[in-house]
Amino acid sequence: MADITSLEDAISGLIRDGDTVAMEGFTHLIPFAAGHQVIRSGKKGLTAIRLTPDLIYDQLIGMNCVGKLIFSWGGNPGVGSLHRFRDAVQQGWPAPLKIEEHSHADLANAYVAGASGLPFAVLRGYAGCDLPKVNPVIKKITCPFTGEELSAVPSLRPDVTVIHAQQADRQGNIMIWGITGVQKEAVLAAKRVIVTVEEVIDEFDARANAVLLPHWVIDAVCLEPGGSYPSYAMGYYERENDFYKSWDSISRDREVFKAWMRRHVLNTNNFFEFTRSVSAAKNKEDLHG
Amino acid sequence: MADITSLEDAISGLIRDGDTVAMEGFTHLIPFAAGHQVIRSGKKGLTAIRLTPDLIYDQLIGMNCVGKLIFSWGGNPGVGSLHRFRDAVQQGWPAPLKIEEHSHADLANAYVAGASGLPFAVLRGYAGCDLPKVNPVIKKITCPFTGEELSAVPSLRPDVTVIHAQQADRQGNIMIWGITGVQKEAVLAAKRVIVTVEEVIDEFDARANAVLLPHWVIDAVCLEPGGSYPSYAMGYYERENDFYKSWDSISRDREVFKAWMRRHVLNTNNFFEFTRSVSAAKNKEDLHG
Amino acid sequence: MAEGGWSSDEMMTVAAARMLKNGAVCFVGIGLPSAAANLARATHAPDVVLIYESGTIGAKPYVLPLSIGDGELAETADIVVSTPEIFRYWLQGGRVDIGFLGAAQLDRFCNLNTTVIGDYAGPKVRLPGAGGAPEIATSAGEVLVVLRQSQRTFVDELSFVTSAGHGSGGNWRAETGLPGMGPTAVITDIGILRPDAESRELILTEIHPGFTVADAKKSTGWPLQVAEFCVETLPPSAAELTSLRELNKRSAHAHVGY
Amino acid sequence: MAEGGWSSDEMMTVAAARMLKNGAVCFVGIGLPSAAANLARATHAPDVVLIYESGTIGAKPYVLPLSIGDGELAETADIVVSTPEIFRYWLQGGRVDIGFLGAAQLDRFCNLNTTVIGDYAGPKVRLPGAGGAPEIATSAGEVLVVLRQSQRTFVDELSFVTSAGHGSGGNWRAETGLPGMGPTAVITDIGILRPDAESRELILTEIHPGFTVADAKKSTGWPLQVAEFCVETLPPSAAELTSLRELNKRSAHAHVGY
Repeated sequence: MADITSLEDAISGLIRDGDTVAMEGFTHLIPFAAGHQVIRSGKKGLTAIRLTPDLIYDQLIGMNCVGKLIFSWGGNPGVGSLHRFRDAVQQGWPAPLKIEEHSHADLANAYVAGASGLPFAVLRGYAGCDLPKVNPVIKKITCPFTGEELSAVPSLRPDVTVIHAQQADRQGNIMIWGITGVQKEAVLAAKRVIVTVEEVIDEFDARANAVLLPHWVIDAVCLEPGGSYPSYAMGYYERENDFYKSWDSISRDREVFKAWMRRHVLNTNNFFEFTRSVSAAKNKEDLHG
Repeated sequence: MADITSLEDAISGLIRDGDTVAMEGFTHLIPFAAGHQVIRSGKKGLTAIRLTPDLIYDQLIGMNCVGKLIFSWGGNPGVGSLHRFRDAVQQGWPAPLKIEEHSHADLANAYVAGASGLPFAVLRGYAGCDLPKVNPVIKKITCPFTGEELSAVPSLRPDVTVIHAQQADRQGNIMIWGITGVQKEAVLAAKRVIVTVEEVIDEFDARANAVLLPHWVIDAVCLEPGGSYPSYAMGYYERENDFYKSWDSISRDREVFKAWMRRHVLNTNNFFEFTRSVSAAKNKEDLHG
Repeated sequence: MAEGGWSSDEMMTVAAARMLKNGAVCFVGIGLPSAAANLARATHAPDVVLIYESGTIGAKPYVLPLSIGDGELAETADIVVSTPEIFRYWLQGGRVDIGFLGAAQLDRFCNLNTTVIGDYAGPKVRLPGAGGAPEIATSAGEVLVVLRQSQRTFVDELSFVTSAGHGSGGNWRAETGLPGMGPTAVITDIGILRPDAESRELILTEIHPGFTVADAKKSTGWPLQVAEFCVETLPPSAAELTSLRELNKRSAHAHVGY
Repeated sequence: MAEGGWSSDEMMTVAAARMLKNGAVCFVGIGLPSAAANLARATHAPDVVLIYESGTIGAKPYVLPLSIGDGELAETADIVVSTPEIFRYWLQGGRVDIGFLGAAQLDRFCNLNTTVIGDYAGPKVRLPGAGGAPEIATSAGEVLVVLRQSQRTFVDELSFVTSAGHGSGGNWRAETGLPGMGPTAVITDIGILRPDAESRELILTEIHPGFTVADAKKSTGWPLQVAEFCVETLPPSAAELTSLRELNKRSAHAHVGY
């Protein structure tokens, strides 16, 4: 049953060090506010799952919150590499990062299996691909009817799934629309669920392609307007492409990264202060630029 | 690519004797018009798939169109038994009917597997249930990760799926809303697809819970207003509960059934004439009753 | 106790309704279970979440649905999902607290038959079949069964097991690895039966006013055991009866011809 | 031929766009494939159906998306489905005619690497990884690959096979039971390569104006074979160039800062 609560309380109450945590959102509705709160609260040793670990996971990795990453594509979309992710994999900084690497189709199926209460998923995948050589959890399974050999992958059952949604109602039911990615499955596969939302409203005006999730599959709903910045929330604000580009230079150098995180994330109390801090810095640079 | 065509042409062109045909619709949007056209065109030896074979399948079975039935619940919803189905199973009239019996969860998963291009589906089902003793296609499969024993069932890949939808646009894209059952999966699992629709419109006003299917997964779209009568089409007309009740007495006796089918289905040219014929008979009985 | 008495069917539905806790997520079969669940929603359990296998989650019908897919279920639901999703994400996914089933027959371990009477290949009576029941019986947190009690329905041996209750009894469910607890109560027109904690055999634990233990035994196809403290069911309250009768009246009015 | 010439990247994109038949259902990777597919849609193939792995089917973006999940893809799509559905029902379900991929590296059998350069456990360069590519390579009816040709990208041996092309060559795909035909063409800034009908080794079959076969060989990390009739690519038409430049201009304008 969903409590409508503060993000601080939700993260400290529902995520424990060492938990397996999925923070999903496919380009759209990436839960940045929640990710920052994980960093602020100093969570350690998380196994972090995400199809597309991008900036928020780069930050979590660089701030040493993550011990293991389960993923299928790690990059800065439209820009290039994730330097903190690369540094962790290539140089073990700030600490060695275990990786368990899949394809999108595999992880999407693994969430479906998790949501379906099944221990594994079956897909026609990985033929001729080297990933099964380096990821022992990818196995083979034989169709009992045709004899075809397919891939079997273990289901994903995160301890906690965190997503950002456009709206909640006052009971804590939530609604997302636009590109909805794997969020429904990631929520239904999880033991505990935190949802940050743009807005709490009296009643939904359910629209085409809306995904609705009832309050009784959610543990905490936290009002965080703008909480997926710099990604976007359809109907609320657009993606700040500049931020993604600027991240390339912020994240390239360890010290620049640490200073930036200290200034904007650790030295702010919440996501509203973070966005104010980033925006103030940008204006200052603009003035001096 | 969808042709917008007559139901007569669609049925005669796309369904062949002996085909495996799924006519789906979960209480809502049952494709009665298409079922009648199958009867009128004298199709024989069909393997008919449907989670809930109800009146339309009772008619198809009683008119000897069906050689084998794959199903999970055969009844007259809210009324009782299907007498033609029972007569075929218990007495072999008009011909012995092979049955392959499943549960809803199994068939729903089997359509999902078919739509997903997989040869089988996995579910946690049938524990302690006698169906696997009488249905050899239900097998066991062992999870390669946990060792749990689960059920494996072959995917459904109908030669033809037939559904009734509320709307098509002029390109032959279709939209259904309300209870959508297994229709999306049944369409995507099929080799050929026929969709009858209430209305052809210029542009969809896509609504919450709408299932949209693009014209390039559909072979024929046929305008058949009222084509799911006596079931219902949300936004168009309600279920005629009286018809379901009256079917109990019409179908109970072989000769009454045959006379009714001859009068209202075989002796009419299309579904519009059928509904006029049924309605005229009802008014006459009312007058004399 | 209500003035003017009540029917045994009314007692059965009221007793079944009482079993549902407010807020429980309940996967509802059509007919008696649906009537009981909607009575619960109209009385002590306004926040019970009703799921029908047509994919309607949180349905709040004003009248009892005639079929599992009535339009009103969709119109009043919080969410409508596909049939595959309801069975995969919601039932098998472990989101259902209570499965509420009817049956044509049951045995002492509360295994249910809705498939055939007689031989499967040459049946005496061909029943509708499994529908959603086998997997509701597997995966719901617990199962409630509601049906009228008689020698014809409470049988010594089932022709066919459609949906497993406690299998062969004892720890069968745990040994078979089933996630749900299985049947925890059977509510009939005569009384309420519950599985024994060890043997899992159904024991008469409540008897409805107006019936005797002898009535229950006479209506059971095996030697029915009776709990040491078999209590009399609290009769329907005036409020319960009023709600039930209003619900039935509304439904009869809506489904003219039925 | 257009006035004032064109860049080799423009030639590559135009040549790639020409490969798409009108009405084809095309699963599009971001970057070069997306540019080519949208150019096709703006020129000879207005009815090409573009699918992005974010779940957008029939996306008709006015500007090139920066990411696979740009809002405009959802706003202009015929349907938006979940990520599981796009991979399960549409790609694995056999609904995709053409998979349009980029890569960091390929080998002579058109196997693709987007995972690591160097050793997997201690990589020289860690690349983004597989994303949707392995299953696009498996299940799409055929695969087109577009990337710039050099000794760094066309390598004799891949550090890592992320997505299978023709595996070890010959009948590898058929023997492995893969449903799709695999790569049918590689479009580069220098020319076009196609797999040999028997060996499935990539053969240079077209060379873009301004380049020589020697340029292609010099930019290939294995001894590149050349088709008996290696033709010169038709240069970009004025209409193609205009469309491409307008598309790029619109996109640059929309994505200020990029």
